Amino acid sequence: MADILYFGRLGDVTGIPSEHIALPSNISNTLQLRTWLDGEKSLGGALLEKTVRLAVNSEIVADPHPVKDGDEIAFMPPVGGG
Amino acid sequence: MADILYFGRLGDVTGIPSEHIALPSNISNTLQLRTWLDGEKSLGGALLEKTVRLAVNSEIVADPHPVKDGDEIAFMPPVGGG
Amino acid sequence: MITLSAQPFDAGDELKAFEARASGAGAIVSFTGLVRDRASDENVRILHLQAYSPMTERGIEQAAARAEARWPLTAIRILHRIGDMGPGEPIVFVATASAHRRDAFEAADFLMDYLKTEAVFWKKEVTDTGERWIEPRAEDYQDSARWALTGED
Amino acid sequence: MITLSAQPFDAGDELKAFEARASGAGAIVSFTGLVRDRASDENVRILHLQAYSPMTERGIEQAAARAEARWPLTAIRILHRIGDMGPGEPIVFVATASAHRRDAFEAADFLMDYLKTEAVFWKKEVTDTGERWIEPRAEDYQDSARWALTGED
Repeated sequence: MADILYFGRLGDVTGIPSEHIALPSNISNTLQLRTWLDGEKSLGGALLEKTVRLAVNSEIVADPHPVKDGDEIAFMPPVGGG
Repeated sequence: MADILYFGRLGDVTGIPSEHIALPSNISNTLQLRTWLDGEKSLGGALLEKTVRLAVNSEIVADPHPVKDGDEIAFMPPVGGG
Repeated sequence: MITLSAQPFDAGDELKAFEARASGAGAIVSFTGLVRDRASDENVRILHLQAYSPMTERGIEQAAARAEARWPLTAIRILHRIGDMGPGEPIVFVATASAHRRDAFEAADFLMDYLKTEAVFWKKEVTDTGERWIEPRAEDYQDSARWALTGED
Repeated sequence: MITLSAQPFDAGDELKAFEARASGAGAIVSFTGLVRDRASDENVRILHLQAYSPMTERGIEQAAARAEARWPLTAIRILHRIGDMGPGEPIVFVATASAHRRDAFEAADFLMDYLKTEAVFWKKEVTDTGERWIEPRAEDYQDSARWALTGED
Protein backbone atom coordinates (compact mmCIF):
# COMPACT_ATOMS: atom_id res chain seq x y z
CA MET A 1 0.00 0.00 0.00
CA ALA A 2 1.16 3.52 -0.79
CA ASP A 3 -0.18 6.98 0.13
CA ILE A 4 -0.98 9.11 -2.86
CA LEU A 5 -1.52 12.85 -2.32
CA TYR A 6 -3.15 15.19 -4.84
CA PHE A 7 -2.32 18.83 -4.24
CA GLY A 8 -3.82 22.03 -5.57
CA ARG A 9 -6.12 21.65 -8.55
CA LEU A 10 -5.37 17.92 -8.73
CA GLY A 11 -7.40 17.47 -5.56
CA ASP A 12 -10.37 18.93 -7.42
CA VAL A 13 -9.67 16.91 -10.55
CA THR A 14 -9.47 13.60 -8.68
CA GLY A 15 -12.14 14.56 -6.17
CA ILE A 16 -9.95 13.44 -3.26
CA PRO A 17 -6.97 15.02 -1.46
CA SER A 18 -5.31 11.64 -0.84
CA GLU A 19 -5.80 7.91 -1.00
CA HIS A 20 -4.25 4.76 0.36
CA ILE A 21 -3.86 2.27 -2.47
CA ALA A 22 -2.19 -0.98 -3.38
CA LEU A 23 0.37 -0.49 -6.12
CA PRO A 24 -0.10 -3.08 -8.90
CA SER A 25 2.98 -5.27 -9.33
CA ASN A 26 3.74 -3.75 -12.73
CA ILE A 27 3.96 -0.20 -11.32
CA SER A 28 7.50 0.36 -10.11
CA ASN A 29 8.34 3.96 -11.06
CA THR A 30 6.75 7.40 -11.15
CA LEU A 31 6.17 7.41 -14.92
CA GLN A 32 4.25 4.15 -14.75
CA LEU A 33 2.34 5.46 -11.73
CA ARG A 34 1.29 8.66 -13.53
CA THR A 35 0.02 6.74 -16.55
CA TRP A 36 -1.75 4.09 -14.53
CA LEU A 37 -3.53 6.49 -12.14
CA ASP A 38 -4.48 8.91 -14.91
CA GLY A 39 -6.07 6.03 -16.83
CA GLU A 40 -7.77 4.50 -13.79
CA LYS A 41 -9.41 7.81 -13.00
CA SER A 42 -10.06 8.82 -16.61
CA LEU A 43 -8.37 12.18 -16.02
CA GLY A 44 -7.45 12.75 -19.65
CA GLY A 45 -3.79 13.51 -18.88
CA ALA A 46 -3.98 15.75 -15.81
CA LEU A 47 -1.43 13.59 -13.98
CA LEU A 48 0.87 13.42 -17.02
CA GLU A 49 1.49 17.14 -17.40
CA LYS A 50 5.15 18.10 -17.33
CA THR A 51 4.44 20.92 -14.89
CA VAL A 52 3.09 18.38 -12.40
CA ARG A 53 6.04 17.20 -10.35
CA LEU A 54 6.13 14.18 -8.09
CA ALA A 55 7.53 14.00 -4.59
CA VAL A 56 8.38 10.60 -3.14
CA ASN A 57 8.62 10.63 0.63
CA SER A 58 8.78 14.42 0.67
CA GLU A 59 11.57 14.70 -1.88
CA ILE A 60 10.84 16.05 -5.35
CA VAL A 61 12.07 13.51 -7.89
CA ALA A 62 12.71 13.38 -11.62
CA ASP A 63 10.79 10.83 -13.69
CA PRO A 64 11.26 7.92 -13.72
CA HIS A 65 11.91 7.43 -10.02
CA PRO A 66 11.31 4.12 -8.20
CA VAL A 67 8.11 3.80 -6.17
CA LYS A 68 7.20 0.98 -3.85
CA ASP A 69 4.80 -0.04 -1.11
CA GLY A 70 5.06 2.19 1.91
CA ASP A 71 5.96 5.31 -0.07
CA GLU A 72 4.17 8.62 0.26
CA ILE A 73 3.82 9.94 -3.26
CA ALA A 74 2.60 13.48 -3.91
CA PHE A 75 1.34 14.92 -7.19
CA MET A 76 2.35 18.56 -7.15
CA PRO A 77 1.10 21.13 -9.67
CA PRO A 78 3.15 24.36 -9.91
CA VAL A 79 3.70 25.77 -6.43
CA GLY A 80 3.63 29.33 -5.19
CA GLY A 81 2.62 31.13 -2.04
CA GLY A 82 2.72 34.74 -0.90
CA MET B 1 20.65 92.74 7.20
CA ALA B 2 20.62 89.08 6.17
CA ASP B 3 20.14 85.83 8.07
CA ILE B 4 23.04 83.45 7.75
CA LEU B 5 22.55 79.82 8.80
CA TYR B 6 25.39 77.37 9.46
CA PHE B 7 24.27 73.76 9.29
CA GLY B 8 25.90 70.53 10.42
CA ARG B 9 29.59 70.76 11.23
CA LEU B 10 29.66 74.41 10.14
CA GLY B 11 27.66 75.27 13.26
CA ASP B 12 30.49 73.80 15.32
CA VAL B 13 33.17 75.50 13.21
CA THR B 14 31.59 78.94 13.50
CA GLY B 15 30.35 78.38 17.03
CA ILE B 16 26.87 79.63 16.14
CA PRO B 17 23.91 78.08 14.30
CA SER B 18 22.88 81.37 12.76
CA GLU B 19 23.44 85.10 12.79
CA HIS B 20 21.76 88.26 11.64
CA ILE B 21 24.31 90.44 9.92
CA ALA B 22 24.66 93.50 7.76
CA LEU B 23 26.05 92.61 4.36
CA PRO B 24 28.92 94.94 3.37
CA SER B 25 28.17 96.89 0.20
CA ASN B 26 30.85 95.01 -1.74
CA ILE B 27 29.26 91.61 -1.04
CA SER B 28 26.66 90.98 -3.71
CA ASN B 29 26.94 87.27 -4.53
CA THR B 30 27.49 83.94 -2.82
CA LEU B 31 31.13 83.60 -3.84
CA GLN B 32 31.97 86.97 -2.31
CA LEU B 33 29.96 86.07 0.78
CA ARG B 34 31.84 82.77 1.28
CA THR B 35 35.21 84.46 1.04
CA TRP B 36 34.30 87.41 3.22
CA LEU B 37 32.72 85.33 6.02
CA ASP B 38 35.47 82.74 5.98
CA GLY B 39 38.04 85.51 6.38
CA GLU B 40 36.09 87.43 9.04
CA LYS B 41 35.84 84.29 11.14
CA SER B 42 39.32 82.96 10.34
CA LEU B 43 37.89 79.59 9.35
CA GLY B 44 40.75 78.64 7.07
CA GLY B 45 38.49 77.74 4.15
CA ALA B 46 35.64 75.81 5.80
CA LEU B 47 33.07 77.99 4.02
CA LEU B 48 34.88 77.76 0.68
CA GLU B 49 34.74 73.98 0.29
CA LYS B 50 33.09 72.84 -2.91
CA THR B 51 31.00 70.29 -1.02
CA VAL B 52 29.46 73.11 1.00
CA ARG B 53 26.45 74.32 -0.95
CA LEU B 54 24.54 77.51 -0.38
CA ALA B 55 20.80 77.96 -0.24
CA VAL B 56 19.34 81.41 -0.72
CA ASN B 57 15.80 81.75 0.61
CA SER B 58 15.47 77.95 0.82
CA GLU B 59 16.63 77.28 -2.73
CA ILE B 60 19.97 75.66 -3.37
CA VAL B 61 21.92 77.86 -5.75
CA ALA B 62 25.06 77.62 -7.88
CA ASP B 63 27.88 80.06 -7.21
CA PRO B 64 27.90 82.91 -7.91
CA HIS B 65 24.30 83.71 -7.02
CA PRO B 66 23.10 87.20 -6.04
CA VAL B 67 22.61 87.89 -2.35
CA LYS B 68 21.05 90.97 -0.82
CA ASP B 69 19.64 92.39 2.37
CA GLY B 70 16.65 90.44 3.62
CA ASP B 71 17.87 87.10 2.26
CA GLU B 72 18.11 83.94 4.33
CA ILE B 73 21.37 82.33 3.31
CA ALA B 74 22.28 78.82 4.47
CA PHE B 75 25.68 77.15 4.40
CA MET B 76 24.99 73.46 3.83
CA PRO B 77 27.64 70.73 4.16
CA PRO B 78 26.81 67.39 2.49
CA VAL B 79 23.33 66.31 3.55
CA GLY B 80 22.01 62.88 4.44
CA GLY B 81 19.46 61.44 6.80
CA GLY B 82 18.14 57.95 7.50
CA MET C 1 12.22 32.01 12.61
CA ILE C 2 9.70 30.39 10.31
CA THR C 3 6.02 29.88 11.05
CA LEU C 4 3.07 28.54 9.09
CA SER C 5 -0.07 29.79 10.74
CA ALA C 6 -3.72 28.87 10.30
CA GLN C 7 -4.62 31.91 12.42
CA PRO C 8 -4.71 35.54 11.31
CA PHE C 9 -1.75 37.68 12.35
CA ASP C 10 -1.01 41.37 12.60
CA ALA C 11 1.96 42.61 10.57
CA GLY C 12 2.51 45.56 12.91
CA ASP C 13 2.80 43.27 15.93
CA GLU C 14 5.16 41.04 13.97
CA LEU C 15 7.35 44.02 13.10
CA LYS C 16 7.44 45.09 16.75
CA ALA C 17 8.52 41.63 17.87
CA PHE C 18 11.08 41.44 15.08
CA GLU C 19 12.56 44.83 15.91
CA ALA C 20 12.96 43.77 19.54
CA ARG C 21 14.76 40.62 18.43
CA ALA C 22 16.91 42.41 15.83
CA SER C 23 18.02 45.31 18.00
CA GLY C 24 21.33 46.75 16.97
CA ALA C 25 20.70 45.82 13.35
CA GLY C 26 20.48 49.28 11.84
CA ALA C 27 18.20 48.35 8.95
CA ILE C 28 14.97 46.38 8.94
CA VAL C 29 12.93 45.65 5.83
CA SER C 30 9.50 44.07 6.01
CA PHE C 31 7.18 42.79 3.36
CA THR C 32 3.49 42.20 3.98
CA GLY C 33 1.34 40.46 1.41
CA LEU C 34 -2.39 41.04 1.71
CA VAL C 35 -5.21 39.02 0.17
CA ARG C 36 -6.50 41.09 -2.71
CA ASP C 37 -10.19 41.90 -2.76
CA ARG C 38 -10.72 41.86 -6.52
CA ALA C 39 -9.76 39.31 -9.17
CA SER C 40 -10.66 39.92 -12.81
CA ASP C 41 -13.55 42.17 -11.84
CA GLU C 42 -14.95 39.72 -9.34
CA ASN C 43 -15.06 40.07 -5.58
CA VAL C 44 -12.77 37.67 -3.80
CA ARG C 45 -14.48 35.99 -0.85
CA ILE C 46 -11.84 33.58 0.32
CA LEU C 47 -8.25 32.73 -0.45
CA HIS C 48 -7.34 29.17 0.43
CA LEU C 49 -3.70 28.25 1.00
CA GLN C 50 -2.63 24.62 1.03
CA ALA C 51 0.80 23.49 2.26
CA TYR C 52 2.56 20.13 2.32
CA SER C 53 4.19 19.81 5.70
CA PRO C 54 6.98 19.32 6.50
CA MET C 55 8.20 19.80 2.92
CA THR C 56 6.90 23.37 2.88
CA GLU C 57 8.68 24.34 6.09
CA ARG C 58 11.88 22.58 5.07
CA GLY C 59 11.99 24.45 1.77
CA ILE C 60 11.48 27.79 3.45
CA GLU C 61 14.20 26.98 5.97
CA GLN C 62 16.59 26.22 3.13
CA ALA C 63 15.71 29.52 1.41
CA ALA C 64 16.33 31.38 4.67
CA ALA C 65 19.71 29.61 4.98
CA ARG C 66 20.59 30.66 1.41
CA ALA C 67 19.68 34.25 2.26
CA GLU C 68 21.86 34.14 5.37
CA ALA C 69 24.76 32.75 3.37
CA ARG C 70 24.46 35.47 0.74
CA TRP C 71 23.78 38.57 2.86
CA PRO C 72 25.07 39.47 6.33
CA LEU C 73 21.75 39.30 8.18
CA THR C 74 21.23 39.50 11.91
CA ALA C 75 17.67 38.15 11.84
CA ILE C 76 15.02 36.74 9.52
CA ARG C 77 11.30 36.30 10.07
CA ILE C 78 8.98 34.43 7.74
CA LEU C 79 5.34 33.98 8.63
CA HIS C 80 2.91 32.46 6.14
CA ARG C 81 -0.79 31.82 6.47
CA ILE C 82 -2.36 28.50 5.51
CA GLY C 83 -6.02 27.59 5.28
CA ASP C 84 -8.80 30.07 4.52
CA MET C 85 -8.44 33.83 4.73
CA GLY C 86 -10.52 36.84 3.70
CA PRO C 87 -9.78 39.87 1.51
CA GLY C 88 -7.40 42.36 3.11
CA GLU C 89 -5.96 39.84 5.56
CA PRO C 90 -2.19 39.39 5.64
CA ILE C 91 -1.13 36.21 3.91
CA VAL C 92 2.64 36.56 4.32
CA PHE C 93 5.08 38.58 6.39
CA VAL C 94 8.81 38.60 5.75
CA ALA C 95 11.31 40.68 7.69
CA THR C 96 15.07 40.94 7.40
CA ALA C 97 17.57 42.80 9.56
CA SER C 98 21.10 43.82 8.70
CA ALA C 99 23.71 46.42 9.45
CA HIS C 100 23.21 47.88 5.96
CA ARG C 101 19.98 48.61 4.18
CA ARG C 102 20.86 47.16 0.77
CA ASP C 103 21.46 43.76 2.32
CA ALA C 104 18.14 43.89 4.17
CA PHE C 105 16.28 45.00 1.02
CA GLU C 106 17.83 42.37 -1.23
CA ALA C 107 17.34 39.52 1.24
CA ALA C 108 13.65 40.36 1.76
CA ASP C 109 13.18 40.67 -2.00
CA PHE C 110 14.91 37.30 -2.54
CA LEU C 111 12.82 35.57 0.13
CA MET C 112 9.59 36.91 -1.36
CA ASP C 113 10.60 35.67 -4.81
CA TYR C 114 11.23 32.26 -3.27
CA LEU C 115 7.87 32.26 -1.52
CA LYS C 116 6.04 33.31 -4.67
CA THR C 117 7.50 30.75 -7.06
CA GLU C 118 9.20 27.95 -5.19
CA ALA C 119 7.65 27.60 -1.76
CA VAL C 120 5.40 24.56 -1.57
CA PHE C 121 1.97 26.17 -1.44
CA TRP C 122 -1.11 25.98 -3.61
CA LYS C 123 -3.55 28.88 -3.71
CA LYS C 124 -7.23 28.86 -4.55
CA GLU C 125 -9.30 32.01 -4.96
CA VAL C 126 -13.01 31.78 -4.26
CA THR C 127 -15.03 34.57 -5.89
CA ASP C 128 -18.72 35.32 -6.14
CA THR C 129 -18.97 33.15 -9.23
CA GLY C 130 -16.69 30.23 -8.54
CA GLU C 131 -13.18 29.25 -7.64
CA ARG C 132 -9.85 28.82 -9.36
CA TRP C 133 -6.36 27.69 -8.49
CA ILE C 134 -3.72 30.36 -8.97
CA GLU C 135 -0.25 29.60 -10.25
CA PRO C 136 2.74 31.98 -10.40
CA ARG C 137 2.72 34.47 -13.27
CA ALA C 138 5.51 34.68 -15.85
CA GLU C 139 6.80 37.83 -14.14
CA ASP C 140 7.04 35.97 -10.84
CA TYR C 141 9.36 33.43 -12.45
CA GLN C 142 11.38 36.26 -14.04
CA ASP C 143 11.73 37.99 -10.69
CA SER C 144 12.87 34.78 -9.10
CA ALA C 145 15.41 34.08 -11.85
CA ARG C 146 17.31 37.27 -10.99
CA TRP C 147 18.88 35.62 -7.96
CA ALA C 148 20.53 32.87 -9.97
CA LEU C 149 23.06 35.46 -11.22
CA THR C 150 26.47 35.36 -9.67
CA GLY C 151 27.47 38.22 -7.44
CA GLU C 152 25.57 41.03 -5.90
CA ASP C 153 24.00 42.41 -9.07
CA MET D 1 2.12 61.35 4.18
CA ILE D 2 5.34 62.91 5.38
CA THR D 3 6.24 63.71 8.97
CA LEU D 4 9.32 65.03 10.72
CA SER D 5 9.06 64.12 14.37
CA ALA D 6 11.02 65.20 17.42
CA GLN D 7 9.30 62.42 19.38
CA PRO D 8 10.13 58.71 19.34
CA PHE D 9 7.82 56.52 17.27
CA ASP D 10 7.07 52.83 17.04
CA ALA D 11 7.58 51.25 13.63
CA GLY D 12 5.05 48.49 14.36
CA ASP D 13 2.34 51.02 15.12
CA GLU D 14 3.27 52.91 11.97
CA LEU D 15 2.97 49.74 9.90
CA LYS D 16 -0.45 49.02 11.41
CA ALA D 17 -1.71 52.49 10.57
CA PHE D 18 -0.23 52.27 7.09
CA GLU D 19 -1.80 48.90 6.39
CA ALA D 20 -5.20 50.26 7.45
CA ARG D 21 -4.75 53.16 5.06
CA ALA D 22 -3.39 51.02 2.20
CA SER D 23 -6.00 48.27 2.36
CA GLY D 24 -6.51 46.55 -0.94
CA ALA D 25 -2.93 47.19 -1.94
CA GLY D 26 -1.68 43.61 -2.05
CA ALA D 27 1.95 44.42 -1.24
CA ILE D 28 3.41 46.57 1.50
CA VAL D 29 7.13 47.14 2.01
CA SER D 30 8.49 48.92 5.05
CA PHE D 31 11.95 50.09 5.96
CA THR D 32 12.95 50.96 9.49
CA GLY D 33 16.30 52.55 10.22
CA LEU D 34 17.54 52.23 13.79
CA VAL D 35 20.22 54.25 15.53
CA ARG D 36 23.26 52.02 15.73
CA ASP D 37 24.79 51.41 19.14
CA ARG D 38 28.41 51.14 18.06
CA ALA D 39 30.57 53.37 15.86
CA SER D 40 34.22 52.46 15.24
CA ASP D 41 34.41 50.46 18.47
CA GLU D 42 32.86 53.22 20.53
CA ASN D 43 29.47 53.24 22.22
CA VAL D 44 27.05 55.66 20.65
CA ARG D 45 25.20 57.70 23.25
CA ILE D 46 23.16 60.05 21.12
CA LEU D 47 22.44 60.61 17.48
CA HIS D 48 21.48 64.18 16.67
CA LEU D 49 19.50 64.95 13.54
CA GLN D 50 19.25 68.48 12.23
CA ALA D 51 16.78 69.52 9.53
CA TYR D 52 16.21 72.78 7.65
CA SER D 53 12.48 73.31 7.55
CA PRO D 54 10.62 73.71 5.28
CA MET D 55 13.35 72.82 2.75
CA THR D 56 13.70 69.36 4.23
CA GLU D 57 9.97 68.59 4.02
CA ARG D 58 9.68 70.07 0.54
CA GLY D 59 12.52 67.90 -0.74
CA ILE D 60 11.00 64.76 0.72
CA GLU D 61 7.62 65.64 -0.80
CA GLN D 62 9.26 65.99 -4.20
CA ALA D 63 10.97 62.61 -3.81
CA ALA D 64 7.64 61.02 -2.87
CA ALA D 65 6.07 62.60 -5.96
CA ARG D 66 8.88 61.18 -8.12
CA ALA D 67 8.25 57.73 -6.62
CA GLU D 68 4.54 58.01 -7.33
CA ALA D 69 5.23 59.04 -10.91
CA ARG D 70 7.57 56.11 -11.46
CA TRP D 71 5.75 53.25 -9.71
CA PRO D 72 2.01 52.61 -9.36
CA LEU D 73 1.71 53.13 -5.62
CA THR D 74 -1.46 53.30 -3.59
CA ALA D 75 0.16 54.85 -0.53
CA ILE D 76 3.46 56.21 0.80
CA ARG D 77 4.52 56.92 4.36
CA ILE D 78 7.73 58.71 5.35
CA LEU D 79 8.45 59.44 8.98
CA HIS D 80 11.83 60.86 10.01
CA ARG D 81 13.10 61.74 13.44
CA ILE D 82 14.84 65.03 14.18
CA GLY D 83 16.62 66.14 17.34
CA ASP D 84 18.31 63.76 19.77
CA MET D 85 17.74 60.03 19.86
CA GLY D 86 19.34 57.07 21.59
CA PRO D 87 20.85 53.80 20.32
CA GLY D 88 18.28 51.35 19.02
CA GLU D 89 15.61 54.00 18.51
CA PRO D 90 13.98 54.23 15.08
CA ILE D 91 15.29 57.16 13.10
CA VAL D 92 13.34 56.63 9.89
CA PHE D 93 10.32 54.68 8.71
CA VAL D 94 9.35 54.39 5.06
CA ALA D 95 6.43 52.34 3.78
CA THR D 96 5.10 51.85 0.26
CA ALA D 97 1.99 50.03 -0.92
CA SER D 98 1.25 48.74 -4.38
CA ALA D 99 -0.67 46.05 -6.21
CA HIS D 100 2.61 44.32 -7.05
CA ARG D 101 5.53 43.60 -4.79
CA ARG D 102 8.34 44.68 -7.13
CA ASP D 103 6.89 48.18 -7.35
CA ALA D 104 6.58 48.42 -3.56
CA PHE D 105 10.15 47.14 -3.06
CA GLU D 106 11.70 49.45 -5.62
CA ALA D 107 9.84 52.54 -4.43
CA ALA D 108 10.85 51.96 -0.80
CA ASP D 109 14.43 51.35 -1.89
CA PHE D 110 14.42 54.54 -3.98
CA LEU D 111 12.98 56.64 -1.15
CA MET D 112 15.59 55.36 1.30
CA ASP D 113 18.37 56.20 -1.16
CA TYR D 114 16.94 59.70 -1.41
CA LEU D 115 16.73 60.07 2.35
CA LYS D 116 20.30 58.84 2.83
CA THR D 117 22.01 61.06 0.29
CA GLU D 118 19.77 63.94 -0.75
CA ALA D 119 17.33 64.68 2.04
CA VAL D 120 18.27 67.87 3.88
CA PHE D 121 19.50 66.46 7.19
CA TRP D 122 22.73 66.62 9.09
CA LYS D 123 23.67 63.88 11.53
CA LYS D 124 25.96 64.02 14.53
CA GLU D 125 27.00 60.97 16.52
CA VAL D 126 27.93 61.47 20.15
CA THR D 127 30.08 58.67 21.56
CA ASP D 128 31.83 58.09 24.89
CA THR D 129 34.85 59.98 23.65
CA GLY D 130 33.44 62.82 21.58
CA GLU D 131 31.22 63.68 18.67
CA ARG D 132 31.43 63.75 14.93
CA TRP D 133 29.25 64.76 12.01
CA ILE D 134 28.42 61.91 9.66
CA GLU D 135 28.18 62.35 5.91
CA PRO D 136 26.95 59.81 3.36
CA ARG D 137 29.41 57.07 2.42
CA ALA D 138 30.56 56.46 -1.15
CA GLU D 139 28.28 53.42 -1.33
CA ASP D 140 25.30 55.55 -0.36
CA TYR D 141 25.94 57.79 -3.36
CA GLN D 142 26.39 54.73 -5.59
CA ASP D 143 23.07 53.30 -4.38
CA SER D 144 21.37 56.57 -5.06
CA ALA D 145 22.86 56.87 -8.55
CA ARG D 146 21.10 53.66 -9.63
CA TRP D 147 17.79 55.48 -9.96
CA ALA D 148 19.08 57.96 -12.54
CA LEU D 149 19.11 55.14 -15.10
CA THR D 150 16.24 54.99 -17.53
CA GLY D 151 13.75 52.18 -17.13
CA GLU D 152 12.84 49.96 -14.27
CA ASP D 153 16.21 49.41 -12.62
